Amino acid sequence: MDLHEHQGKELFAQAGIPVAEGRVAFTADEARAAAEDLGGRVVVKAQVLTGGRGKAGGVKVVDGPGPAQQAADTILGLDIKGHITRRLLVERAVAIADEYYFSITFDRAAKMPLLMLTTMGGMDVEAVAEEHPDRLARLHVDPALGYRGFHGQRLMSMANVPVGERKALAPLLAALYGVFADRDAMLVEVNPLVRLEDDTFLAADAKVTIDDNALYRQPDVEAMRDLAAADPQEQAAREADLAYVKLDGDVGILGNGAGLVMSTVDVIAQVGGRPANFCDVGGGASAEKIATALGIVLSDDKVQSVLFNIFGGITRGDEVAKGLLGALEQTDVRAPIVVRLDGTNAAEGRALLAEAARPEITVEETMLAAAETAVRLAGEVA
Amino acid sequence: MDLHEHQGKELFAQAGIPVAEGRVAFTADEARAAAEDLGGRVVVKAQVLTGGRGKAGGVKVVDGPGPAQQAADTILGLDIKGHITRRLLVERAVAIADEYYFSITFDRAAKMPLLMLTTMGGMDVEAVAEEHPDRLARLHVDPALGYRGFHGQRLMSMANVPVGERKALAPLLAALYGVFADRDAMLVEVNPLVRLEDDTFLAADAKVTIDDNALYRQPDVEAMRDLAAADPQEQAAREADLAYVKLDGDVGILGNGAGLVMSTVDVIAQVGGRPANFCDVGGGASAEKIATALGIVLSDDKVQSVLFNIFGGITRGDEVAKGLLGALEQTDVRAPIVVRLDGTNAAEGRALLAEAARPEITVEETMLAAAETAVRLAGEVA
Amino acid sequence: MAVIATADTRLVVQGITGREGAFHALRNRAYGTQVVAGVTPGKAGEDVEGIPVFDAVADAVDRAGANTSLVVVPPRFAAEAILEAADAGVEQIVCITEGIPAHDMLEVYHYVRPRGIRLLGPNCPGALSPGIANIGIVPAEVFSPGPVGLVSRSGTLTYQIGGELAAAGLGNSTIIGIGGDPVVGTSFIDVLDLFEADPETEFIVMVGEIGGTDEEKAAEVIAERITKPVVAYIAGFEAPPGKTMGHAGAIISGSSGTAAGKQAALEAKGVPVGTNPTEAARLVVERLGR
Amino acid sequence: MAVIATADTRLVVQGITGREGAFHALRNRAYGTQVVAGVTPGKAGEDVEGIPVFDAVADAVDRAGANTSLVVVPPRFAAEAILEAADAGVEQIVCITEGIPAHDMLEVYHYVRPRGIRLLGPNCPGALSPGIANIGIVPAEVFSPGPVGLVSRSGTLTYQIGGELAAAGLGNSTIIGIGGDPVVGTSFIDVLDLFEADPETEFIVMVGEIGGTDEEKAAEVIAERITKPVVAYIAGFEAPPGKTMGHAGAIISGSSGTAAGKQAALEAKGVPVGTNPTEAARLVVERLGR
Repeated sequence: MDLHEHQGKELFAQAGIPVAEGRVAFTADEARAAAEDLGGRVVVKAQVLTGGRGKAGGVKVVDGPGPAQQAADTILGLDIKGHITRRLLVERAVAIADEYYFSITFDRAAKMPLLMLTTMGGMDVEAVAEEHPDRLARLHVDPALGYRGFHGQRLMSMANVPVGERKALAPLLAALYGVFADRDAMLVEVNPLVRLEDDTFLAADAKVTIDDNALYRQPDVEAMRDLAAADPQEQAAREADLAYVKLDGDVGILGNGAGLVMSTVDVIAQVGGRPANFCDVGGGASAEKIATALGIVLSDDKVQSVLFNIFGGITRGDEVAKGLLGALEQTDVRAPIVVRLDGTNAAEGRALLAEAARPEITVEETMLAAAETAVRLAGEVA
Repeated sequence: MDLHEHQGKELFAQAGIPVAEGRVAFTADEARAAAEDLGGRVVVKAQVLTGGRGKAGGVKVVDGPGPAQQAADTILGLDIKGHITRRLLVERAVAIADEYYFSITFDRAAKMPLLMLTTMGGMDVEAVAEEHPDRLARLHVDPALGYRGFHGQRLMSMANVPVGERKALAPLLAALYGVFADRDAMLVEVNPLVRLEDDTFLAADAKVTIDDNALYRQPDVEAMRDLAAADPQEQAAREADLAYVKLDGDVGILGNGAGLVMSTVDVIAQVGGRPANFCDVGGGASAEKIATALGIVLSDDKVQSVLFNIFGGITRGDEVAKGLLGALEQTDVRAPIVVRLDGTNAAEGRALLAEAARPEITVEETMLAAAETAVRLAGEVA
Repeated sequence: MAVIATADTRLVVQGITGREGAFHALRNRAYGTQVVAGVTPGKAGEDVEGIPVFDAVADAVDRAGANTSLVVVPPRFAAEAILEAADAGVEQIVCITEGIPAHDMLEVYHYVRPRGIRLLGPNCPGALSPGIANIGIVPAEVFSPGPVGLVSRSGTLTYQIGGELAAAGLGNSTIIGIGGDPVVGTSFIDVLDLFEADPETEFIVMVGEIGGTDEEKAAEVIAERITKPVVAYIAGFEAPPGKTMGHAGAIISGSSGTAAGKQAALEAKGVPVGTNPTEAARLVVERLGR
Repeated sequence: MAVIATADTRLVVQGITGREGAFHALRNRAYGTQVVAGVTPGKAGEDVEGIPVFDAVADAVDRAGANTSLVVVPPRFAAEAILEAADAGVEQIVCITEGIPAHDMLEVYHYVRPRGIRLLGPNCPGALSPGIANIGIVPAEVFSPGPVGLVSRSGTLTYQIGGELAAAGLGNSTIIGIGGDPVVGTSFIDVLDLFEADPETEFIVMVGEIGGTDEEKAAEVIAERITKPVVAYIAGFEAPPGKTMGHAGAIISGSSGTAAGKQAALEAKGVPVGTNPTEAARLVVERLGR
């Protein structure tokens, strides 16, 4: 789950990391009131779950409430890489001496958190990585040790942070790691991490991603979820604990396991079709969950046929068949369904389907045959 | 550093571990007031840094303020294994259903904390270990894991704690481990750990020992130190960061390193002498520390000669000589001093001593010769 | 002899009194696996159709001689279950559970790895040596004994490929699902080394997918020290680009992680890559010449 | 070839800009030890009489080829210094510091041990191979090369016994102080195994003291697998009984831990025990027949 800047900064502030004083605003009037409240020069920033808002005109520095209201008016509704701006952060402007970059990533290749620090922050850090790789310090933290003082010392040394600044910067790096570890983060990125003119440091931005699997123990983060920013079908899928992704074609895909679903998407494309979406029911799905998943896949109007591809291990074929048949009884299913059922209790599942003999259902023996049939049926409708 | 029961319970209470409500009393009047305050039946318990107070008459259960005052009168001043009772804990009596025993020891052989639990608590647990070893559950905690729920489950299973009681007991075991780990304890022992008639658990006693080396980060524990219970010379030694132990003989021993000092004690005994005390100045002692140590050793009236045994590694012979000579110049040293100096900068040290040519000092080449001379000189005085 | 799941495997099922735990414990036993114990705290003394239940894994090790654990417990408790098994001295742990918090698995990984304890998963189907033992949830009826060692990041894709090979008349030495989570205990490289040393395995099929760099690293190792022929299949050629994770994700992963990138890395080291399960099975059949 | 302190040892001194750190770094270098670097955060670029100083141990490893660290930092920072060295990939760490909190050392021990990193100490004098290298604070001028491997829990007793042996004309292969703290990284058994494998060592002297059970365990191992002759010395026969640690201490230690108990355990396995340094040296001379 990606957090908005102001939400990430709320976590930072709780962990004792300095951030500029600010207010969230959903309207231009609220932005004006926020600027009045804060006084002086303020920054008005679009809160969207994507990068590049600066280049897109989503950040403005202004003096006083009137200009803040005007800036808010311009930024609200702005489309930034497909994300509509619906909220703003109005912050007191600070006196910046230097812009650094610091991030902590969950590096799955190394199976360790990766710290990155450069004094060339603020700008495009990917370009720094390309053009000045020696200026971007990288350091892994062994999770069996956790973050220690020496990690910060080494990282600052590698990044050539002036010795006189290290004492002030070190506790911030430690506290940001604390957010990463304590908040089940997959990413904590601060760009820029600014040195102020009084030689203290402050997090001027916050990109924080929290592990969805850990949200049960981060209830305050879960409560931050921006429902307006989510697709309603994706929202329904998440509530049912299903992985759902929307695409552009006309074949709906339902399967168990990310690998098989991905493979099904590949095969649909390879036999000349176009997937409309895909939904992974995961392992050990119940009949009820199967029915919910089918409902979500079919709620997309573009779906002209559905490919049901199940190779069960922990998922049982009889449960899948029951879920499918239950769904057909409760709702009017508007698209043909191609079923391929293999693995645990597949014979029982196929027997149930054969017994029900529903006209909407075509059973195929192989994945390839099922894909071909689903694509053909979608084509017939269109 | 050993804690009194009421101090250990203060740490327990801070960690959320249930203890009976109680008050510390230094006089019988205070004990009476405490009993009044608490109301009803109370227990008056001697607070001494040793075991066996029950058998020695140091614990009395009484009804009301008058009897509490009387009990306090009896217990205050009581000599329990050489410890004079100077303080009491007056606690509200609780309705005990069962007495268990639980402890966490720093097991240096296994290099892991050792948990021990038995449902046969309250009584002499060493006897349980002897006579019913199967009833005393033992389990090590790998420090790389720390305490986990499964440790408690396994320990309760091994000790045959009834399944119905485990849910109530488990959080107490976890919290006690928390005290052990967070408080740098070398021992946390609760005997009895009582099950009350309402099926909750409570720590009815507390034996807690804190690592002296960690007191710098446990300032509230350090502040609990019972100065009245300590020997003044030991107290002075601790303040100077010296290890000092008082014995019964007439030869004072000063050395660097626990091993060499222990060996010196052995050798003094083997050549027919009796050590009066010994003081370990540790590694890298400064001239000032050497002088302080000499002062502490000599402050014991029984000392008739001093054996100065130094084999320096990190300790430097010239520093030792300077410290010794400095001490001689500042104070009137009443006993002869035998010096044996070897190791790092020993030649420089011996040169300094030879140059000073103090009559109080005899320099010997070997440890054995030095011991023999020190014992002879002590004998001549006596 | 096969690997991981062998005739010497003595399995304890953690979470055996749960619905899934009981189902798979019994199914594995019915297959011929030595399922010697189960664990559910507070249920010591009970049994699941004759399989004794203990309060703790250490009891299953001490009293039933368990040497391998199958973890079938909910995600909130799974990491601790793995650590309990590791602490109790089992040699191998297979964790089926999906949805374990990533930070929990960081801790688990860096505990078991330096101590030489094999962890398969989490979010994996376990290991099956057809005709010998099944420790996990692989639907064994699809597979038969044979010369192909199969290793996969995806559970259901494992079955799919195995099924395609079976349809072509090819059996398996051992089928191993290493799991699809960001942090899993056993890598492709670990399994490639096991198959290389296993006399029953003549041919290796590796099933990868987008994300991470495990396939790229495996390609290096195959070129370096794997003498047995390897065929790969990668899933996710048509997968939509994932959401970006700030700048940091792009910096650390670079261009690696795509299906096409993995295919190129493998082919550069002489490993043929199928782009769907059927094609991958066909490549195996061609190479084996059967 | 000697052990631990060898011609291949490339030492980094953590805390080199401190008084003790500088003193021992230079003394060790003067002895002939390869002292390739020092570490003090914030002082990278400086040097201590030609020894380059870095901000971090990893730099000393990467840029100066350090493979062994000598930790000479105050007790509050020593545990982290050891962990930094371990994380940086040095093979051996010698920690001189006395007074490190015991819980810190529990953590350190269980980090370095499964990772195969040698830790000597803390609260130890380090290792000296006379004529080859000195990594620690042993006053090397007392010792000369020879056939006796010496291992001790006590720093000053190490020097004392070494001095007595030298007075008897006997030199040492390596002198190793394992440290006197409750938790030290290397045990008597570890060093006995090293000496057993070391061709330079013909005879072993083990210097123990009261407390713990290391000497008793070593006696078992000597009987089992040490073929070279061993003589022991134990200190603390006249030590006053320590304060009791509740009941728990008595239960876990039983009757072991006293000097007499250790003497008995060793003599039962045929290891002669001296009761003072002079007697121990005499026993060695008798056995070696020189």
